[in-house]
Amino acid sequence: MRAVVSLVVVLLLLWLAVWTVVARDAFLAVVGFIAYGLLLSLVWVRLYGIDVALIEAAIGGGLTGALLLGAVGRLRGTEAAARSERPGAGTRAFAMVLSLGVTVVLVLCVLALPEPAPTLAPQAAQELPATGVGNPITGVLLAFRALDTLLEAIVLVIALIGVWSLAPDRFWGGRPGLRHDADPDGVLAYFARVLPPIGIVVGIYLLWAGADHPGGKFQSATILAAMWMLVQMTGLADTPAVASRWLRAGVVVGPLVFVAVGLLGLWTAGDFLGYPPDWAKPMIVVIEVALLPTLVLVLALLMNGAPARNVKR
Amino acid sequence: MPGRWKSGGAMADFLLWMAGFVVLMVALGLVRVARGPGRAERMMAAQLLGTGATAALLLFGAATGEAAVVDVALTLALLSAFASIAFVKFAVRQDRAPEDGEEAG
Amino acid sequence: MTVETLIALAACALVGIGLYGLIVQPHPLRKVVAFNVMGSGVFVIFGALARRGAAAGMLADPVPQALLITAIVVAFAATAMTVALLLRLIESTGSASLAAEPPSADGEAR
Amino acid sequence: MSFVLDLFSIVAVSAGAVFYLAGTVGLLRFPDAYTRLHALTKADTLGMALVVIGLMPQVDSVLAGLKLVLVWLLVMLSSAAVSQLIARSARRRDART
Amino acid sequence: MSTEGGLLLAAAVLLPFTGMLFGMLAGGRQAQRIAFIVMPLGLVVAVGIAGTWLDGSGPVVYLLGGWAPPLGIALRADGPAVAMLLAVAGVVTGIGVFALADFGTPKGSAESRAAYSYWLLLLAVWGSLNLVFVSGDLFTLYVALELLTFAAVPLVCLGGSGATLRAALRYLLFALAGSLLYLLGAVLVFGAYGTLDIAQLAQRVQPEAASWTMLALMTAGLLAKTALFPLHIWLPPAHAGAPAAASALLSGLVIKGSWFLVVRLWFDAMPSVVTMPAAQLLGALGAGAIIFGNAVALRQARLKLLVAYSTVAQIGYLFLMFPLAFDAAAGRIAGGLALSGGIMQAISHATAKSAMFMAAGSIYSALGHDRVADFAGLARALPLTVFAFGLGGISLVGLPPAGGFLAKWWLLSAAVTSGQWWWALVLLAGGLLTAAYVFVVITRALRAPVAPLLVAPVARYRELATLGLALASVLLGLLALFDLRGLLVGRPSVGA
Repeated sequence: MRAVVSLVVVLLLLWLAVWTVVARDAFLAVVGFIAYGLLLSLVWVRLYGIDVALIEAAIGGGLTGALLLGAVGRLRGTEAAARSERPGAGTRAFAMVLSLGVTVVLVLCVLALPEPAPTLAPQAAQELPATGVGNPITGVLLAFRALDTLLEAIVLVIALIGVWSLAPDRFWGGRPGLRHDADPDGVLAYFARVLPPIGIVVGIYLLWAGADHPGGKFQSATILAAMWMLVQMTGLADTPAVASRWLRAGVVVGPLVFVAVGLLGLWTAGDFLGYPPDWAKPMIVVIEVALLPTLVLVLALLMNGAPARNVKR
Repeated sequence: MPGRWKSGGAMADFLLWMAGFVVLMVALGLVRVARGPGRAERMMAAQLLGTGATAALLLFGAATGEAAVVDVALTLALLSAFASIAFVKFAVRQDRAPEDGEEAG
Repeated sequence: MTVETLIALAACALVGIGLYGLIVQPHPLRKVVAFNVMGSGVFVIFGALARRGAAAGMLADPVPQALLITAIVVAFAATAMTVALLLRLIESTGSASLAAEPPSADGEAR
Repeated sequence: MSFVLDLFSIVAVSAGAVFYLAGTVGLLRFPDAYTRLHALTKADTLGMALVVIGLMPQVDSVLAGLKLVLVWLLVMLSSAAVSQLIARSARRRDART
Repeated sequence: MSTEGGLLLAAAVLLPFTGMLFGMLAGGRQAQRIAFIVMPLGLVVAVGIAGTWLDGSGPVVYLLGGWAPPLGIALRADGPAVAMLLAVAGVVTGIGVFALADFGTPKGSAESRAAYSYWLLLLAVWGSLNLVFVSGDLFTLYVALELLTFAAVPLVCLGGSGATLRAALRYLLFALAGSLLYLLGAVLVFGAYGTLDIAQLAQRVQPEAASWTMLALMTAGLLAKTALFPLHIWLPPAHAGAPAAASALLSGLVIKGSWFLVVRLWFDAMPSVVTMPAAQLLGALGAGAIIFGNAVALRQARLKLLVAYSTVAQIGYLFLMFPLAFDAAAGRIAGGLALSGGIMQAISHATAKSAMFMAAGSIYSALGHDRVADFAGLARALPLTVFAFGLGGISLVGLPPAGGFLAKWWLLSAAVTSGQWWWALVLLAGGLLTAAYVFVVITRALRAPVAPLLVAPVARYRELATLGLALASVLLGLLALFDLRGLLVGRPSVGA
């Protein structure tokens, strides 16, 4: 009985995926993708991945959707030109066969997976008390596999350097993205004044909850980044210039503090990225708090794109 | 925050069905996006999408018994509001400058 | 068939659908969207595996779920970089075509 | 008591679902942007409100209840802002043609 | 358990990244200065790891935070990893010195976009490559692949022209799709074997259809990133269009990252899954790359494109070792001579190709063009640079005593001992074709000019850095005097 509802959700998901891929223009594809992202968070809830559902709801439907929509608005007729490049029937048939083949092979692979499934849950449960946090996912992200999380923060910083490096030379040091004018109607501006305080409260709450319950810095940072974007998009505040020293400090503070706490662990616990007993939780909290500005700034700045304007003098 | 929804058994089944129903309704609304004719309709469908998904998520969460799903719904409500604004800005920009998509609205 | 398996199998199809779009759609923006669909397929497979690994009082294996958070954020960064590059390309050349042109025409080399 | 509360939940959530149905049917069948908008806002505000009210008896903490209300407030807020913008956009379009 | 000195592995990864973060913060001239502080430190760390590895009896291991796999992450360095760490540290330093001419920020001048980005991305590429070499975890390796992509793609279009932006976008899409396929394989590995740790996987993996699929998915993704024929189409425009200091990095080092990961998977993670036909297929693709790349390189009129197509061909050699390493008697892939040859090929190509791209860059900036047909008189104008180009060519062709010679000698010996003589033919044919285009370039440069050649001055340190790398490539062959082969692969990285 219950499976029927899941089946409906799954079928809708597949329909939306097909829609996104074959839609006749980029706008429809992106709208389909946003809907797809919303539906996907339902799937994550069904898979008992609440932490993942949180990040999917925030990134999949929200940030990525807004990013792609903004891009669609700036395609300038390249879509029509691309239509003439549509591959012929041969290529399409080849792609169809290849995709079907990959799907079938994957299906067989998934069906061949061992039963009972191998799992690290018992080990994680056993070691979790040593980390002092109650949310096993936070334990994995900041203790067992802390290196991945540190590297991820570095990935984001590198991506930001890469995006910035795309600026035309004359705009280097300037502000990223387009200028957003304040909305003459005032509705948007009103909205942008009311929503961010709520968002900030929710974001901070998720950061605080993340130690012991679903939530954490990534989810929190995404919401805060969206709120900042909202303020920018409605023209209430301008994007900071990339030459700004405080902006750069905010971007690098997370990974640098992470490395510093790792070295502290080396000194006190004998292992780089290790934690001495009793001190694990405070050290983890320090890392989470330090990562927050990095994540908020980088996520929002990645959406803004390369510097495209000079700072007004 | 910790703890579970009280609902269980038949109630959970009912909520699950309702969630599935709302999802289906919202998905049908998408057809309006494809048909248009104007940006207004598309914006409406986007709005329906966000709130519908939020409602479905609440029902779904109540059915599965995970209390933290409310947080997901909260996130979804916030971010879909954000996406709606992006959407509106996109549409307004297209309205104002039908030829040149470059100008920010 | 359990619901997890059902979702995992659908996710396999998502990978296929995304791959098809990645090959067939000529416009880079459409490729990015297809890439995201394909990526989410991979993620959902991983999520279904995590759910299969429920044990020790946990409703799912936390290790893959934590890795998924990392992967989703990285995928967002990838999308942002592609979009930035695409917009810069359009701004600079007025075209989004990826079709090769004779690179010798370019005097960029130093 | 529990039975009464469950019955209340069922009635409220079902009513909410009906509003979603109405919203979608309206969006698909109504002739112009303004009437469609009318249908949409019913689903948005009333549908969501009924779902939230219906779920109220099912939560076990004050915080969770507060968060439910917050979700509803957020939806109300964005619905109000967005529908106003949509109406303006539609009016601009009609004025032009 | 972590071994003595294992912490150095974490240092090798995090030192360049930390430098990058500080450089990003400080900006301007400081970014470059920090890069030049990190380079010697990184060299010291690499040498330290090599020393530690020589003193010990197995791979150098470090468990981060003291958490053991499968829950935690292990860093490991075996012979090939140590060799690559050293080579990359050396090549990065050479390229860094060369890049001062293009991306140096003179005292007192404002921060410029290209310079700022270049130095930060140089450090980012270095850290990512080190991570690829020492990581023992499939997911961390995925993050490393993405790190490498995000650092490498912007390097392609630092110049900012439309053509390079297009090349960069193509590269990015290929790389992202490749990473995703890799991740898909890794996900299935976790689902089947419950671990992402390479050493544990090697013990648990079963030769069955599902494992074969996982390996195939991961390999396919990595081949797209490595630009192995026929997935090479993104490479020539990207590598030829980038500024020379970036091309040297991309062509010499970046492609080795995803290639090294294929080696890890086939030799260390899932050796029992590899079958003879699969290895032969990989070899055949390599052979196709050698013939195709060299033939196209021969037809190029522009030096940078010629060198880029030569990279397409040289990648082929890196894959010839897979069939040669297959032990038909035991029915599984094993290290030995072929693996040593492959690693040596990677190192000698890294040094030689960087030097050749740097030489091409100097020639371009001296002449204002890089049309091979108009090179007459070049040897007299830029003797050091042309000499360095020739030395690099010698290594690519495989003449003694170059590193390329040693690599090909080992590969040939492996071909003979395993009775796979057809690969020996490919090796020889490839060498001849390579000799042909190197010869064309050198003879053009040696010709007397019709009119006196006008050249812009090229900084001496720039030429010396090029020559240094080229010499290193040629002198690598002298390592044959030591028992290098045993050192490269003598100790298993996996298992007891």
